[in-house]
Amino acid sequence: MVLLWPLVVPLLGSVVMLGCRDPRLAKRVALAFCAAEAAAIGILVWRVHESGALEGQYLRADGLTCFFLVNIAFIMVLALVYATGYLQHMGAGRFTSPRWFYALVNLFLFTMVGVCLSANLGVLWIMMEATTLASALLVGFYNTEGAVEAGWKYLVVCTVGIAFALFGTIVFYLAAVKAGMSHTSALDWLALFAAVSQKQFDPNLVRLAFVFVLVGYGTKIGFVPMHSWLPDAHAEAPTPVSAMLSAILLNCAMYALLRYDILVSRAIGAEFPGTLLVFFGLVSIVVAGLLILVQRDLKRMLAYSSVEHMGIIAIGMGLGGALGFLGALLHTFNHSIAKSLLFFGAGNVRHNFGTLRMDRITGMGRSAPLTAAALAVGALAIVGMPPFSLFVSEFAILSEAFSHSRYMVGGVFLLVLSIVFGGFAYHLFRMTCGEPHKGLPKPQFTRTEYAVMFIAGFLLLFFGIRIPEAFSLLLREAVAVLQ
Amino acid sequence: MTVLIGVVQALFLVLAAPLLKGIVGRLKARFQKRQGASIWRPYSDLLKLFRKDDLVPPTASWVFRAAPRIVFAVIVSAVAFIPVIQSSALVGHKGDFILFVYLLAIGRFFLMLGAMDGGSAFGGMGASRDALVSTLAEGPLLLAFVAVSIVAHSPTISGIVQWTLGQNFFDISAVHILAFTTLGIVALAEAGRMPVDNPATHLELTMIHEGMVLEFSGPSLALIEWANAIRLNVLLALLIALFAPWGMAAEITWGGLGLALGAYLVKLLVLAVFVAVIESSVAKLRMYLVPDFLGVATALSILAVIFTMIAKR
Amino acid sequence: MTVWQATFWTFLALLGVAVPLTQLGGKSKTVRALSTFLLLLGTLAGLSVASRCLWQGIPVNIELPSVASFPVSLTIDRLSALFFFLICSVSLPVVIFSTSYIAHHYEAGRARWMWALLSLFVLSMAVVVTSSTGFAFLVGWELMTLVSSGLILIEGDAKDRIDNVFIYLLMMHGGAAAVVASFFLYWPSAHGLEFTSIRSASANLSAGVRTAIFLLTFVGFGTKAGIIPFHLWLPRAHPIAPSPVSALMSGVMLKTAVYAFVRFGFDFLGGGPSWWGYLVLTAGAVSGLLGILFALQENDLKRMLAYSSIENVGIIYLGLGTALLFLAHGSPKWAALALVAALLHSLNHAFFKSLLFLGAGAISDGSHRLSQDELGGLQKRMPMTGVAILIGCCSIAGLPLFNGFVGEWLLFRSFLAGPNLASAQAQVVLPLLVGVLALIGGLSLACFVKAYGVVFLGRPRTEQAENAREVSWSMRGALIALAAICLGVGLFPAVLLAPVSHLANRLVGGFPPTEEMQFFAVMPWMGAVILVIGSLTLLASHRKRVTATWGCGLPSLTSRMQYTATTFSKPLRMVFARVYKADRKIEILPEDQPYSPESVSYRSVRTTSFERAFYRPAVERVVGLAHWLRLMQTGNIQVYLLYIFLTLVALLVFLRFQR
Amino acid sequence: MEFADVAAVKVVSTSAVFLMMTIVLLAVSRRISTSILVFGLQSAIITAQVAGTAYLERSAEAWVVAGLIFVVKVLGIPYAFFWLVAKLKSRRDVQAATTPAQSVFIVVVMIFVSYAAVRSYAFGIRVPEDALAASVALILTGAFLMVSRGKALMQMLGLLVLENGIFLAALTTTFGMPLIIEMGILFDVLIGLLLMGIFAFRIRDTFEHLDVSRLRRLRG
Repeated sequence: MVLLWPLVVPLLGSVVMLGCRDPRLAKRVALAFCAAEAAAIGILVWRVHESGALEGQYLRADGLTCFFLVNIAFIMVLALVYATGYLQHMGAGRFTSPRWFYALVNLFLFTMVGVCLSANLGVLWIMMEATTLASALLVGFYNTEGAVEAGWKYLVVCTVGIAFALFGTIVFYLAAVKAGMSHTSALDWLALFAAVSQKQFDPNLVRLAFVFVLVGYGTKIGFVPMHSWLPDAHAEAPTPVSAMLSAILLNCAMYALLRYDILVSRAIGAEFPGTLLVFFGLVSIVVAGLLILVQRDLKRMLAYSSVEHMGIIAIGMGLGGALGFLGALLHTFNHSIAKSLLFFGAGNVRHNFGTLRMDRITGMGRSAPLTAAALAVGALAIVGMPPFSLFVSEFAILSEAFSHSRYMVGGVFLLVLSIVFGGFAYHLFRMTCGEPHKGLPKPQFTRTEYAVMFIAGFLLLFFGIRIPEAFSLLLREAVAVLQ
Repeated sequence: MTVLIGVVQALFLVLAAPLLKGIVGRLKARFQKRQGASIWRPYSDLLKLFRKDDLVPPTASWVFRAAPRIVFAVIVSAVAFIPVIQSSALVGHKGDFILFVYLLAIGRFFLMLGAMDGGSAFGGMGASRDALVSTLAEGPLLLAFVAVSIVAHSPTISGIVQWTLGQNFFDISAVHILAFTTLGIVALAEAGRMPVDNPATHLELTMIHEGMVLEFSGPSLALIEWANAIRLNVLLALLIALFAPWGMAAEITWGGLGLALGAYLVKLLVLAVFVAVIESSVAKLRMYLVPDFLGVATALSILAVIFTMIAKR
Repeated sequence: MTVWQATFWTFLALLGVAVPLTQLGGKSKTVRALSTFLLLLGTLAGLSVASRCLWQGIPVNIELPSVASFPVSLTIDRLSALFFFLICSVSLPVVIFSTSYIAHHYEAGRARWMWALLSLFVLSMAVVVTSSTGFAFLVGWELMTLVSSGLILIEGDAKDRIDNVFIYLLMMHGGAAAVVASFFLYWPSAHGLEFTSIRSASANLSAGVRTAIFLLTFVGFGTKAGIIPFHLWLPRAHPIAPSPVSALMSGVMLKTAVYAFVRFGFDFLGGGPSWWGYLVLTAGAVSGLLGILFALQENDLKRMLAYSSIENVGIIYLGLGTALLFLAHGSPKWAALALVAALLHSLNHAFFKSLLFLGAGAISDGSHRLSQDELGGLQKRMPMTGVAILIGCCSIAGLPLFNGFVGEWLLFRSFLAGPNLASAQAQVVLPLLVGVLALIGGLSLACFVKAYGVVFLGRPRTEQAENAREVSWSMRGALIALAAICLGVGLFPAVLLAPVSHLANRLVGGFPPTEEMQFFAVMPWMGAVILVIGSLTLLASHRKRVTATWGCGLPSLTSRMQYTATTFSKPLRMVFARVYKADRKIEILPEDQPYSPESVSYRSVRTTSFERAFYRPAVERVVGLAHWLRLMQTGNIQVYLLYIFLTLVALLVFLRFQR
Repeated sequence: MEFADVAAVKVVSTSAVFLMMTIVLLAVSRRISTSILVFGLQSAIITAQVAGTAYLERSAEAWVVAGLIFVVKVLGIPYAFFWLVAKLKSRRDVQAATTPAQSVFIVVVMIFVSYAAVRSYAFGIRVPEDALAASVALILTGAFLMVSRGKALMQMLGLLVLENGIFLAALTTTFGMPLIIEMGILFDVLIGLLLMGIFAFRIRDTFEHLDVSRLRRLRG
């Protein structure tokens, strides 16, 4: 039952929300459901912490699940609270009214929580595909040219990718069956987890399966060269949705891939999946890092930086080891906080300046100081400057890389970090400094928006200075699952 | 006793400086078929200047009057490094040649400042030109010292002198010849003599040192002139001490000291003649040929240092 | 917890927490006055603990809560103590100077940030030099860059300023990347980044790794230290900072790089093959010569000072290189001498360079001008400032009796020790470096004669200079204090020699030869003699009369007839024309009548050849590649799908070769 | 053994050939309606195969799956497509980037490739080689259609073909996955198509055309 609540609440929410036509009511209800969901997740995490992993037939929760659920909860609260303020700037159209927004967001949340909770590789795949379907309408929410185009690309590219993941799932299922597991249990994660270390899996099939799953879920994670949908979707979606996409959706895809990574590395050794993960991570950070330099649209730049950070996480996961996993997980969390802060800032920028073209924006420091400050803090954090938390996680990943004398990996990593730093510094300076344009509206943002941004910034700083005991416990349990 | 003699030779270098200037002037006049002034003339000039009063430009600050005094004080204290009739000087063993050279630099520093405080065009011009010459002269000067000191295994002037005294005149190495030539050239440049600078001109095109002192008058001018004379004297004494110290009193006896003094005077006279010959036979170099002139010195000094290594083999 | 740990904690707490909070939080004047006082108090605390560790050599160690299994601890051993001492003793006068400087130049809001960041800046530098784990070091290292650039941005956000800050940040980050790598190269053998484990691991590293670490530190810390060719940011960033900040950046921040380089090169690696020494020597010689040559041509006071910082860092590197060379040839006592020279010069440069930068601040405060050609005759208008700056100029020109000479003298002596070495090229190279150092000295003398003479002597060139006013007492106090330090150290260097030679002993295992030190005994006597004779000559000149300067018969001279800074350095500019590669621009207005011009303006533009040869092409390459990648993102969904399929195919092929 | 068994075995063993034919037909068809019909045919063949397998395996689950596929892929989806085509009133042709001849050539090459690719695995896991090859060929064809056909509807169709291939692979290798999973997958496919339909309308409304290869506003 505890396992079910986090799924039931948002599902219920999405249905109920459709009923609330009055925007103010919708806002309240949305917040209520948000709180309820947070509570449900909290209870679940607590139970898992109390009495080990919870097992159901199709649902289960262990340390790793809890970590990603907590991540989802954080971002959900931030994004929804921000959205309550954000939607006030938004006119109501046919589908573009707050109730639709909240309903779809709740559906989206449902699918992502489902991904984390699924105990069955098949269910995992279904939920993964469902995230695409649930978020596609959100991406196309504004129904402008860009939004429609981005929505279509997102839908098609991700569906194709996910289809390959399905093939991979089947191949893995085949391998399990060939290894002598029963048809019913051959997709069940717990059974598989037990089996991989005892039974003899055909390595060729397992490799084949992993390759397909990597391409499939990698499309969703946004590994280069499957990343092509990502900048469009992030740039065109409403800001809270962009934040959710890059801050939790990508993490969920990474979670799905991790589940396979665990099984595969137990079945045929960690070397093969590790190599592939590190390779795609490197390609992603190099390409994304370079592309960040030449972006013109603020949100696109942020999207590419998401690609870069997914690459970093992949490197950490691929390297493995205590520090590698710890760094990667920590980085997942830190990146989602920082990235949502940046997206919120971008949302303010669009309202204030009416554009996201960075070369058209100057003097933000004077005309909208708080937004500029938020962007500055977020940027400093995202490029891995101390005392912000991403410095710590990147430090951990780097130390893992060098401790195995993977000098090439570490070197490329450092180089890319410098390039990205250059890109962010260049664009941010040009936006924040100088004389502001004449005739700009005074920024009129609600307290909630600033409050959210302040909280995010504070979290970044706080986790950079010291990691609270409860959180490090969560981390340790998650790492224990990975190792 | 040695200290006393040290004081004596220091005083000698200070007090005899105008005389040297006079002698050189007289010799020059002779070479130019002129009668020439008396060799005591510089003293009377100094007295006359000291009796006048200090003219200070309205724009000038305290630096203007301080500069000549500092210049004089510095050169006088630099005298304490130079052995004349005995191998040890007042600070001969306590200060090395680097300190000596940089003491001279203090003087130049303040002379330039004083010149620029005048507020006229000439001061700055002279200062700027002097900056050029002294900057380029610094390197070869030190390198020549380095070469000699490496050979003598001692960084102090007195130490070098004592080592040289131990040597026979004829087994002096190539290092010494190179170093001597370098120091000779640098000495001419540092003392502001031909062919680098013409002490007897006030032509705007040519003057360096005269340009700097143009604004000074009365006691200030006297001090500067005197300091300049001392500098020439000191440099010549340095050449003698480093490269031809033979005859210096090994132990303190009246005879020995007298002999040493005689020998010294003879050598000094030879050098004076040498300077006079150059001054009256060589034309002054154009401003922008001076670097080449000093470049020769630099090259020689570098050769000297390299030879020290070869000589070891 | 001992009393000294408590003192150190006080320093950290006051500068890190109390001052920023009181500044940013406190609205009332009294609160902010209090926080300034707290800043002074904290600096004093730091100074006390630093001097204690420096002179008694007893390390102080404190542990901070570790971050995600990365320990954070600060340890003040002798090496750290020296630089911690440097930081505090320079920041003290800087803070005093700032009290009125900030009040004059910024309105309340900016002043708050100014103070907060200033205190954080000092703190971060202290963390860098005292941290004893790699994590803490890197945090401090990055913070130092960030805070300093923040301090630069407080001054304003004009386009060119932003570009300069950007270049600063970018190069710093590149350097930091190298530093990070050099630390992490230790990880496989040290299993962590605690300095103790690093030190013990260094012994059994492979030669290749040692070389890699050395080169990385050379580049990484060289970028921070501003040695050529990594100096691009320095003349851009230092001049545009507020004067107290430039004083800290030039005087102190560069030294943190020197500290780190010594920490790695000597403490961790303990020297290496002789080519390390030659590399560092070359860098030092090039930086010294080019730095001072460029400084000579700069008319903007602060830019000139920035370039001269490059020169002085070059001198310091000459010392370090010599030490490495001696170490490589196994004569630790001479290495110790060279090291002492380098460390002392770092200390002295901190003093006189901060004095001069503060002086520049005072000049701009008194006359609102910073270009030498717009100043002149300030000595009569700002007498105290003038004297202080004069002392600063004497020190930086390396004149005896002033502290600039101490380090250079020791350096000369260590060069002279070259012939004691076995290797032939060392026997020649080191003595020849005497010539190089002499040339550097001569040039810097010319440079600062020009600076002081043009700015403070002669006639004022503009009416701003005409109406210049002496600055407030706190500024004067700071300047005089620093000047006193310069003179004091110059006359009695023995005070610092003792602890620093102990430090050198710990680093290279040998004391510098004592006979080298005794020369300093003569200094006070020299000073006394010069003083006595100088004052005697004053008696000789009885009457003083003020009369107009002789103007070749002209009725009156104007300030335009004086030599300007540009003309003063003209001869040297012509001699070294090769180096400058200056391209002249002569503009005649109006252009249609070149023979009867109304105005003819002449200027010579310089861009450093490193920039043209290396940096710009590199940046262009990277951006070009990025643009190419941008084209790959065609926007056509079918191409995107194709990418995915091709990736899949490629992976399947890879799979075939896997087995 | 009785006739039904023989028939079932025949169906299962020969369906691969028919699938190859549908592939070629898809390649040459110029008009959407034809393509849709071919797809329906393809789904029908697969249904037959499932049914055959179900009969041989005597498994109720498989029968259910067969029924589902028949309802959804043979009847539902083609009908929906025709409805879409009528509703969207778009041009009829598929807007192919390749001529039919080229398409056929490419498809044939793909079939060969898939045989080559499958062989090594097929021995390993003892499954009918040509069925597996057919499934891979279907996947490749789907990909090919999506890449080469500009029309939005054709991309949807390509996706469906690809899905068919995957389903066939699952069927041939493991006699299908657990029922609930199959149903979930089908459900997702349906929702996906629904959404794509919605977007097709939106594209038509905003761009006045359905050629997705001309949607190139977002790039770089």
